[in-house]
Amino acid sequence: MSRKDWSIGPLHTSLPGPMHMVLKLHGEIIDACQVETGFLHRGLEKQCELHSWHAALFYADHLDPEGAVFSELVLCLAVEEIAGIMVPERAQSIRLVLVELGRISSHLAFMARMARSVGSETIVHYVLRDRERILDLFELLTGARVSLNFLRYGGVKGDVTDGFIERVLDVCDLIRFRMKEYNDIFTFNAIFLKRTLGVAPLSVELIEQAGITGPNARASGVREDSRKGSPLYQALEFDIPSGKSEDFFAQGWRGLLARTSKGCVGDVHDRFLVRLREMTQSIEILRQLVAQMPLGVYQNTSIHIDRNYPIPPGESYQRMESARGRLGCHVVSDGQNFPGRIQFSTPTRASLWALPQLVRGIRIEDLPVVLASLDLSIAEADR
Amino acid sequence: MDTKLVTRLEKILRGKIIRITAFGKGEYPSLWLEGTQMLSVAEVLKEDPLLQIDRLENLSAVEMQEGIVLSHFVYSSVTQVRLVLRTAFLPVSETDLVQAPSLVRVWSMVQTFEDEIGELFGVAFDGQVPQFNLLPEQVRGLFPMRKSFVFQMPEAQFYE
Amino acid sequence: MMYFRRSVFIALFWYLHSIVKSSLSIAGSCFATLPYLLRIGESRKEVTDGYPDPISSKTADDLPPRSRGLLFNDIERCTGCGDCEHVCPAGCIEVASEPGAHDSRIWVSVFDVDFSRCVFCGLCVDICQPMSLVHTRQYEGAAYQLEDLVASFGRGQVTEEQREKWHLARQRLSAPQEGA
Amino acid sequence: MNWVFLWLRALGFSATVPGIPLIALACISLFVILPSCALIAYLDRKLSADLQARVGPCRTGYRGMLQPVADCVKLLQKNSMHSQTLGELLWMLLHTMALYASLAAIPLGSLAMMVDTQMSVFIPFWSALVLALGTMLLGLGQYTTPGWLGGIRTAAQSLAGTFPSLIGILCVGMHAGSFRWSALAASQGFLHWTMFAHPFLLLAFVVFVGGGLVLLAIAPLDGGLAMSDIHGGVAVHVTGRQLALFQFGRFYGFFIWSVMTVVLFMGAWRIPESLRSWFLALDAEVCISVVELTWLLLKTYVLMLFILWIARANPRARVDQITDFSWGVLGPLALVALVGTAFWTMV
Repeated sequence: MSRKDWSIGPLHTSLPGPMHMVLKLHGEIIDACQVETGFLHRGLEKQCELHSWHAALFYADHLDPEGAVFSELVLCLAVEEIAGIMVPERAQSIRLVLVELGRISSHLAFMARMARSVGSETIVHYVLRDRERILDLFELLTGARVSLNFLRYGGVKGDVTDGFIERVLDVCDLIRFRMKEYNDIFTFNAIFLKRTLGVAPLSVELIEQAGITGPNARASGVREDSRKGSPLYQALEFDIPSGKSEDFFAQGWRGLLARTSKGCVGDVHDRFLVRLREMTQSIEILRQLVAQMPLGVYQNTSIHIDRNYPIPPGESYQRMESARGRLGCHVVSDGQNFPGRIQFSTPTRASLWALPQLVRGIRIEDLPVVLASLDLSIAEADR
Repeated sequence: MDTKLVTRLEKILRGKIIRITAFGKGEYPSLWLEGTQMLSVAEVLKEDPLLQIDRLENLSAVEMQEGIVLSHFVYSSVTQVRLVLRTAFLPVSETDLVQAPSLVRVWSMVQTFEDEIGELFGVAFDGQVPQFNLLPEQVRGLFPMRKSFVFQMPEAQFYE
Repeated sequence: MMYFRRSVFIALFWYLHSIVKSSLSIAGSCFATLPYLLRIGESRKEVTDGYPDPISSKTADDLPPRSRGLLFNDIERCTGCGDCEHVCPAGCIEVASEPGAHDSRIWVSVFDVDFSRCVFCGLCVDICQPMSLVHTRQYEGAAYQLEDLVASFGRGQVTEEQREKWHLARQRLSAPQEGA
Repeated sequence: MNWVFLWLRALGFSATVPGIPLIALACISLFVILPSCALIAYLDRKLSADLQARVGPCRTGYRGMLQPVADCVKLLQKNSMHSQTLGELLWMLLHTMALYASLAAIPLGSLAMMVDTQMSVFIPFWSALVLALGTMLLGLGQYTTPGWLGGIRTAAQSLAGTFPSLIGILCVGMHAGSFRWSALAASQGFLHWTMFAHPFLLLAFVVFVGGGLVLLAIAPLDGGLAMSDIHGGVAVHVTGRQLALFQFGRFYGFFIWSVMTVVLFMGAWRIPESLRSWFLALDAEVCISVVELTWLLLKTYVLMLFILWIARANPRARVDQITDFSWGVLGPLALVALVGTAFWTMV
């Protein structure tokens, strides 16, 4: 059999971002693969150290293009813990509304990439059309669609207008209705099942070895979500979705026939299902948040943006559950008006490290599907 | 910082650590260690039946007065205990590497953190020279994240 | 023999079952997209927004009030303090000011915003006390030359003798207090 | 080629104008193949636009009608970046041979058919095979890994597709008694399609269409030439005019296969007898050929658009799944259909 080496360069239609892979092919089966990233290293953390504390917030915003809210929130939590800033109730629930909307928009972007890798263009357009509704919400509240830059230390930049609350409820119903449509067209489609069941299962040992967190880990049955422990989510009840290891059935009459061949736990279809279920969870959380939105000040008025606004010396490490996994931020401040050190520990790094072991033995045509299913964000891994 | 955990740590790590302080606002303890003791302390923490620290959450490097401080944020998935191991290494000069022990044998997920810190801070873990894939050519070897590296915003060239 | 026959029929049944199931699922997906073909219901209309179309495309005032478009600086109210220049992460604002005809008047000679580097984060607008720097909702900022991307709101350099005149005026204003 | 004489006589030429076959070939390709290629390209884009909640081409001409022309001109004005390698010259020769060799044997109506031999059903079948051979040579001739993978996949897929579609043709031949186009058409009426003659022929229809999709790697089963994973497979380095030839070759295969399906299964160009006799009474044979041609092309377009609709709504299968589907599912079904038709015609 002919053995070929093939290097898929940084710019390739099926890659989720600029990463360079050298594949050792044995016919169509991939024997080994070597991943090299670093094309999107922008020196984010060094830039944070050069500018004022508020400019650092802006840089945190650009850590991950799709999930801008998560890195902003984790930096705000860390700095608020150092400086002992009290965040009013209303600001916290506004932040959580933004986080859950960001999670739904990131999962919709994941579904678009997944559908494109499998070749179903129709679903790509449906999913991106529904994601537009969420980006419109972001623009209405914060003024920008992607890099929101809306969180400030001690609260939020602006208040929630009441028109926003109704729009959030409308978007929740719209997404709920649309997901039933996605299930009919795509999720339990025979060809999609054939392409994804039993492909590249992520074993629990590999998860522990690589430190993978988030939906990729939950799809393989590792029930661990850092939202459960965090104080922000105390008042909300939601459960942690996991792959099809438990009851798995397809709705409607096709469900009776869809005794799908049970692909193993943690395969590509599981990772897809987990994110679908997380979207429903996020919608429930949004509904609870919007229902009990407390009144009051949206920002701790004692803090105002000033060019020499010092943070007392100290350090802190905060973590929260972003759409891709556990995002941690270690902030060190030595008392000046610019940060001493801001370091982000991002979830994509672990998936990238586990990629060579995951990809061994799959067919070359399944490579884009596996890459899309891991929801890699190279901007987040390279920083 | 619950005292039971601190006494347990002092008992099993007799003499190997310099001091135990609260990390940040004091949720969990941070252990200041000698560079040479890192590996043995890590193994002890991992095998200890009561603690079973088997996961590493984050390894971050900060350049403070004591030099480059490596802080390993470790936790146990079994007993939900969280710890921070702190070690400091003084860089001799601006452009040569700092030697530090690598903990890949104890916590395998540390590998990616070590590669990146090796490249940005110039720390050679277990003597391996960092292979550069993050940095562009002209900055390799200058270790940009160190305080000594002064960064100038490149002038915006207006092309004719 | 019996064992062999039974397993063949089971295998045949599951073979036909998988054929029927997958063809039904494929047909199901097709008919699930049928409403889009026949445009049934409001939620299945096309959503393309023909941008340069004069009728259907969004203009500046369709955007929500807080959207952060190109910057505009009202030079009358601007005090030339340079806060925005300092806080800007992209370092794209350049301010130069001189003392004007009398102490309270400041002549902001240069106020350039380089939109080739600006990222519309809104920090400069938040930090501006006199509220002279605001976000307009204009978003069409394309230009052919890199220099055209620099929007300058300054009043322009002051000629040498103009500066001399102001200098004398200031002295005259401050001198009589000492004289009287 | 009697229809050519009709037209010549209608235009007042004498019957013995030299080079008549060339004129006929040019007419067929210019007035039938190219317009249907443009029409299907436009309808496909508009249909998938409706399907995907977007507007589709609307800038070129009224509601984007001139979009196929725009595409064609765009491609034709570009030349390929690198000089033609030997492999590509061979491929272009094979491709044009496949395109124009079987032009004479396309069944376009009772009078508009140029060649109607005993084995005329197998001539377009042969051109589909040569198309697949050409694509494989194009892929292998590029000496790049995506080209190599694409070439091997096209070969595997076309082999897998020939077996069931060949048996599908045999079923119809057995039912109609001969492989001549006119005999096949004669065995069907305006509403009496062989597809509904008996269930085994319906099975043969499904197998024939499925085998054709696999053989020519048409939209729903184009795993071999998929754009996403190996960046277009064989067509990685094909740009400009060659890409136009490549795309036209793929459309030509799809069009030929649909015309064959309509003629074999879906009541080829048979128009109702009353209409036919009314035209004969008026001695307007040209009108008969025109109406038959439009009815045949109408059914072909509907079949093609139905296939494209399935392609747009479903994801794309992998090549090994396509070949398993072809060998594992279409093959046995084809044999069942063959045996069934044999017994049915015997009874």
